[in-house]
Amino acid sequence: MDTLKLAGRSLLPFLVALPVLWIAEGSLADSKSAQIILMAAGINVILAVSLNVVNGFTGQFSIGHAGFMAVGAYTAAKIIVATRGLQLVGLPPAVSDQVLFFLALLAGMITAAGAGLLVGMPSLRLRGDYLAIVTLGFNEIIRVIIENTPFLGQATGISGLPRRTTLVWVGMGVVATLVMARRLVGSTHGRALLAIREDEVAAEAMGVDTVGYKVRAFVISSAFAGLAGGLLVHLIQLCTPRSFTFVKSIEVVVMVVLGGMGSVTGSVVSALVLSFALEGLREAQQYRMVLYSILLIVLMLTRPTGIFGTREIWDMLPRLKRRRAEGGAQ
Amino acid sequence: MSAPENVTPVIEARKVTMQFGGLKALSEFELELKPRELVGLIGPNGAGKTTAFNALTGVYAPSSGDVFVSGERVNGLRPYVICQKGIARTFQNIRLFKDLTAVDNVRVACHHRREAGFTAAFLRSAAFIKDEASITRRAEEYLDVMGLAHRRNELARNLPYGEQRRLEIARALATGPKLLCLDEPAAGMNASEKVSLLELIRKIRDEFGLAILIIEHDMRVVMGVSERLVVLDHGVIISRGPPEKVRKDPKVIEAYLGDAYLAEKQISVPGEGA
Amino acid sequence: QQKKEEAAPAQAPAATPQAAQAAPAGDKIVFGHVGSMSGNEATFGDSTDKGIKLAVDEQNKKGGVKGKQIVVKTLDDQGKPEEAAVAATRLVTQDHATILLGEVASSRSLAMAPIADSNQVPMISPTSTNPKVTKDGDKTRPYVFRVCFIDPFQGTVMAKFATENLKVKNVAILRDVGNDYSVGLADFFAKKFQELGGKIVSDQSYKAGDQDFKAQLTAIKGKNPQAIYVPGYYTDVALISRQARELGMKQPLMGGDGWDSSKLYEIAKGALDGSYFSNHYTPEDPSPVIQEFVSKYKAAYGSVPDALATLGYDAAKVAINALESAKDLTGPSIRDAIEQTKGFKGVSGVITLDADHNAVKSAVVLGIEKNNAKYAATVNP
Amino acid sequence: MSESILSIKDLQVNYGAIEALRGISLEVPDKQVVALIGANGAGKTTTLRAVSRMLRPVAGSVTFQGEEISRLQPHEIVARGLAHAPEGRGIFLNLTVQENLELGAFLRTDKDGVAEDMEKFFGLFPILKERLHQVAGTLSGGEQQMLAVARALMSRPKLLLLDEPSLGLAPQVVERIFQVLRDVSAQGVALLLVEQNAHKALQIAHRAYVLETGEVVMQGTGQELLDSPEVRKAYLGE
Amino acid sequence: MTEFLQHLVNGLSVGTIYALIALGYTMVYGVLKLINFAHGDVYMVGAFSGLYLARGLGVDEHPSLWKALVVFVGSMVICGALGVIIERFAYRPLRQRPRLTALITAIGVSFLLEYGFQLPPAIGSSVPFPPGPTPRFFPEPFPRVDFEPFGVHVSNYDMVSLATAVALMFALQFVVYRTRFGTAMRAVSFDAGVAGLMGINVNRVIAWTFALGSGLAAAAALLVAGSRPTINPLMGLLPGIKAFVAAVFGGIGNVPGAMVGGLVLGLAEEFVAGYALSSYRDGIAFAMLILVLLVRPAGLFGRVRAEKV
Ligand SMILES: Nc1ncnc2c1ncn2[C@@H]1O[C@H](COP(=O)(O)OP(=O)(O)OP(=O)(O)O)[C@@H](O)[C@H]1O
Ligand SMILES: Nc1ncnc2c1ncn2[C@@H]1O[C@H](COP(=O)(O)OP(=O)(O)OP(=O)(O)O)[C@@H](O)[C@H]1O
Ligand SMILES: [Mg+2]
Ligand SMILES: [Mg+2]
Repeated sequence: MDTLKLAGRSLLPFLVALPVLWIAEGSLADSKSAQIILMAAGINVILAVSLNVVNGFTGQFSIGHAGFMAVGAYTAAKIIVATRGLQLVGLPPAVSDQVLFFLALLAGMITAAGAGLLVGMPSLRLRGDYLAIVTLGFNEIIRVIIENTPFLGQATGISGLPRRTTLVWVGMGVVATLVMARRLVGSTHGRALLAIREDEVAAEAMGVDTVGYKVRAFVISSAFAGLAGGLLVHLIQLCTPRSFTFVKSIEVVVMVVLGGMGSVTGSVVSALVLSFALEGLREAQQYRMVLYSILLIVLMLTRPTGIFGTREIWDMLPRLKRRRAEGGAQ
Repeated sequence: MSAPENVTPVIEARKVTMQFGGLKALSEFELELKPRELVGLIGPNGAGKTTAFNALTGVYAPSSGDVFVSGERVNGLRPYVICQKGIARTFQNIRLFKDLTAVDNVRVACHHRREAGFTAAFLRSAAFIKDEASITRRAEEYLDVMGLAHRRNELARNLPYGEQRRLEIARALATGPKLLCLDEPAAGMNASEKVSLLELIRKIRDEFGLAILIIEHDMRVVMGVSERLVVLDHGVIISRGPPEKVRKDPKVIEAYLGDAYLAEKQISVPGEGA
Repeated sequence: QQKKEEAAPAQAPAATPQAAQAAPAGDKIVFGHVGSMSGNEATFGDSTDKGIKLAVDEQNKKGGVKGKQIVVKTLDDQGKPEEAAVAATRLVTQDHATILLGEVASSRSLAMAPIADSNQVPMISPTSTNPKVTKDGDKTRPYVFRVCFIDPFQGTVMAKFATENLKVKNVAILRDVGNDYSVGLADFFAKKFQELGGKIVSDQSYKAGDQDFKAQLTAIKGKNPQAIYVPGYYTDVALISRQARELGMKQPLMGGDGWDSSKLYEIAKGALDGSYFSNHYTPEDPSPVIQEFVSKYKAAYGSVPDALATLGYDAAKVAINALESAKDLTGPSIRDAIEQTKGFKGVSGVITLDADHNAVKSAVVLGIEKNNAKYAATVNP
Repeated sequence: MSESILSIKDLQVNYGAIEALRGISLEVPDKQVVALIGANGAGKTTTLRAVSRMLRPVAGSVTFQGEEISRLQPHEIVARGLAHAPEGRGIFLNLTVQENLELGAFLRTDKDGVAEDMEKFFGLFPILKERLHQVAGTLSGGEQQMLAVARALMSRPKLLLLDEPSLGLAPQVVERIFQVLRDVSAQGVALLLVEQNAHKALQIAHRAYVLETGEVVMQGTGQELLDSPEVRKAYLGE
Repeated sequence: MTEFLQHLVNGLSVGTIYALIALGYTMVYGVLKLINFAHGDVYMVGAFSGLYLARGLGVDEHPSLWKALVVFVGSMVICGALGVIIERFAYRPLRQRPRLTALITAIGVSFLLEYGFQLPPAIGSSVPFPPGPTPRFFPEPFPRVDFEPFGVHVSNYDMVSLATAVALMFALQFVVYRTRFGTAMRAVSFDAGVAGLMGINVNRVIAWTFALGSGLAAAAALLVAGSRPTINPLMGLLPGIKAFVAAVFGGIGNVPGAMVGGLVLGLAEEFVAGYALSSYRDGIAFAMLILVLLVRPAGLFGRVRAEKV
């Protein structure tokens, strides 16, 4: 009974999201461009929210998110390529493919998490810009390794991947990321992270294993970057080092800061706003990035704490807030 | 001494020395606190009082000497471990988690006394929910004790100074310590506020059965509340004993209190103590 | 069992709804160009776009195709594969592009190719030379074509030239590791060159945008090769050549079509004299197609076309040619028409598409003398 | 009352939605000591910060030596002879004690005078001389406070704003600080003194104001307030 | 041996570039604790202003010393002014805000410069403005002379650059630690609010620091472009990142640290590329830097200051 309830609580968000996503996908069946734009934006949401766990919640400064993305992407892509033509016993081909894809994504998350552990363990003693350099360096090292490994396709990468990523998959990824982030901040562990962000010395003095928690945040965040990577390469059916340069990492940092450090909904909104803005400006060609950069500057100057600051969207809506407060008091 | 001899002290410092480059901020520092003892640590500015706190709580690893918590040697352990073993502190310059609410500040300190694990948080298991509820309940109790219940959802940075001080104490208490170290808790308060703080400190000791070590420059506070005093000067203990004795110790008067102090002030302490 | 959904539409063309979707709306034909109009490789996207637009303008002045005017719709991809995929999708489904043109780099073309296939919109890449672009596994992608030769051919050309004409035995390679074009050329060159009995004495790498190549050059110098193969873009090669000379290295450099730009000579300032590179055509070629193109381009943009502009122009020309001969303007018909391209006289040579949808054409080798390219040899496939 | 060196009229300051000062007015007569007392959060610090323009008031005027200064930049105000030893000491922890002191005299051009003043303060705070080349960040709390007061005096101000100068100081040092303040005042420097140690502050103050939640609720001479039962109860702990 | 020496010379030459850019980086960082992401792009603007000035003066056809001087000083002034403008409009409004906020506007400014310069030409013909994405040739501001002691090739540009970098390092170190302005800078860096109370005109100190840092970027750009004469709007991206790495590696905010960090990075890259595998160059260079940082977590010259609590 208890396990049933537990399963219910942990799966509930996904069970609710699934039909919604199916309907969304169905209603967009005619508009492939809307779909791909939404999927790309969704992947950005996963990236921004997961990086926010490190940069926003924990107050560390990582600019190597694309590196972890690459680890997850290559793992997933390699698995999909290796299992091409494989059909899981007892499953119809379509289902088998989906299960394999799920497993590949999972494997990507695990290897990315492993990479996070590898980078995080020694380096999280470093602070601020020094940590930034290490993460940036890791991003570059990953790139160099890929470019030099024939097994990974070097500069060309792995092409001819099947298109496995759908709106439903991205949607579920987004839900998983959001559930992770919200449940994390809403827990004693999340508060430990926030405490580290606020004052490391005091957090340590209050019994928080600061190094341990920083590593954990890093590992979780990396895992979801890996998920985003896996989704991305099976969306564009191509896995190349060019998708994972430090420029990508910086784009994600921009989303996080613009959304508000530590605000999950802020990251979501800013990832969406920036993705759609870039998409909307695509036809502007050469002027596109100029307009985009002006948008960045203006947004940051007018909302210097980010779109939502450290708050969440419901903290901004007074009526909702009141209702929650009342609920909380009971 | 008030406590019986055979009880293991909550904290013991043996010949603790802290060296910063050429400066010996603390030398051969000796301290022992029995459960429920209330001891004051005083001395001129720069005597090494805060440094002693830092050495006891693991912020600095002592250059030499040993620190024992409940009989267990803790030198060189990380502060969070020492905290989990039962030493909590406040800071001379307030170090709250400024952008967290009052209740969250306290809940962070309840953190290490949770039961459910890390993954439980994501699964929202029953154990986790129970855990959270009990953490919240405990945090609210501490806020209540410190008279901060009405500030529950305020950001720490928006609290007035005196309440920030009290919140820091509440936070330290929430770690469930055997020994509470207070670094100048009354600094920046006016006389009336100090009086209520004094009462509060006694209440904490009685209610939670803690040992308390307090650094304070205000003699009314420290003499009023402490059962024993330890006086540091230039990193060396120059005097120790009950307040009445220490107050009259010429070395202490010379190094710390000053003649004017004696002449001018009749030390009157409200409540028991004096 | 594998690749069910990807291959399916190709096998049943007329039955799927996409076929109808690909038909142009109204009286305009849309050419969708995906290019790096901003970012690191903006200069390449820019050139290609100019080439395409020149071809289209010409055609429009002649009355368009089948009585319809052509519009070029260019979408920027910032040089990123994932953006290329989105841009291609938008062009196909939202703008109802009849044909997709692009991308310069194989990494982006590879991201566009599946989209062209699954939506049955033919795609012609002007300059993506990686063999994988038109391939899906071992099969040829039905809707993806290119008007350039591929890496194996170009690498072979230079290997042959080095062995036979230059008579060199020891060669060093300096490649751009991050660029699949450069890596591809280097690999195929090395393979062929060794087959022909030559030796690669040193294989060094750089990264596009580097300012300094002396580390690699010094290492190469220590091996004392007779020539150095530098299959990169002109943006880097110019500096490489200068720095090689500064180090006192006198060996000829060799390269591919990525060298072709007037900027190369402007920056290298004679450092490349005595060097050779393979290209699609020679500017000395008196053929009117070439001379006319060069002067038209100059008139329109005030600069000399580089290889990218030339191939962009040719890609658009091949597309127009196919549109004219196609029986209607649906994707499958156009695809069939493009596949029939044979002996088409492009600026970059005579283009015939083979079974793998690659352009079969001869390459020329140009030698650089007095800071100017001179015809040296023609190598046939 | 002698002429005012500083007069504040209807000063209002907000922190976001919080009204920290709700229109306070006060006068600092030339060469006199004015004390500002009040509970935590009453707005004392805010008043000083608004005067030296560390923050921008919403409304009201600040006149220093007959000149309206509420539109000036902090450094321009300093140049006119106003020094502010801020709350929390405001020591440059990355600089040495000497550099901190030199910065106090940043706008002064008389090298000899500066050196002379420095020696003078070493007499008052010998510990500073001992720590002269030490980085200020390693000073103890009390040492830093002494440095802050000494540094503020280094500019030879006509008016000195002091925010809780006795905070965290050993009793002996508190005595010394107040002695210094008396001396300084005797030399003709006007003082606006914020203190929690109300007893001592009122003893040296010519005039005093009591602040409560951003408003002046009481004023008078130091002695008057010392004698006032309300003050004795609320601020002197009696 | 000759090869080793040649690598050494090359490494120093590359390291000098990083050092020159890193010096300006570290200056600005030192005062504002801001990673001035746009610094690399100011460097790029420096190169282009040099190009416009050189073309305007006809340096190509008739080089001369005074023209070179005008080009140098001119572009330094232009970049200095640009730095001040950037600071005024993009950073100053965010000065009270968390550091990362200004980092985002810095990235915005960086994009704006990069992509703005990539726009299609609007004015001018021979070298139009904006210059557009195609690389351009940069004329030598002064004639190049190559030396060949012991078979090692060195150019006067390398020597001038290194000498300039070393001289600048000493000059900056002097400014920061021995002048009133430097003390003011350090005070502002620690607490701008209190610095104002000392009578320091905080805005002016910061503006001057930016002007100085940006001017240095321009000087670096001209020295680099003079010997590696191709410039384009994105040329600042990589050197900018490398200089950032160099500055952090040396201990960010530390002037000699930036210099040494730059040289070490240059040498590391050179020797990895020359003796190990050039295709692993960036990776190995970064790995080495990371290892060093793990041992010295505040960079080569930075001191980990145990925070006094
Ligand atoms: N991290 C450090 N590095 C160097 N010196 C230090 C460090 N921490 C403390 N000191 C020095 O040690 C001495 C003792 O400092 P401590 O802070 O313990 O004094 P304190 O007794 O708490 O004084 P106060 O009452 O003023 O707070 C001081 O002289 C101080 O300069
Ligand atoms: N930066 C700030 N942001 C928001 N509110 C603030 C800020 N600083 C002060 N306040 C609020 O403004 C009011 C006045 O604060 P102020 O610091 O002036 O009090 P004070 O009289 O100096 O108190 P104390 O004795 O504690 O120093 C308080 O309610 C305080 O909470
Ligand atoms: Mg202390
Ligand atoms: Mg105050």
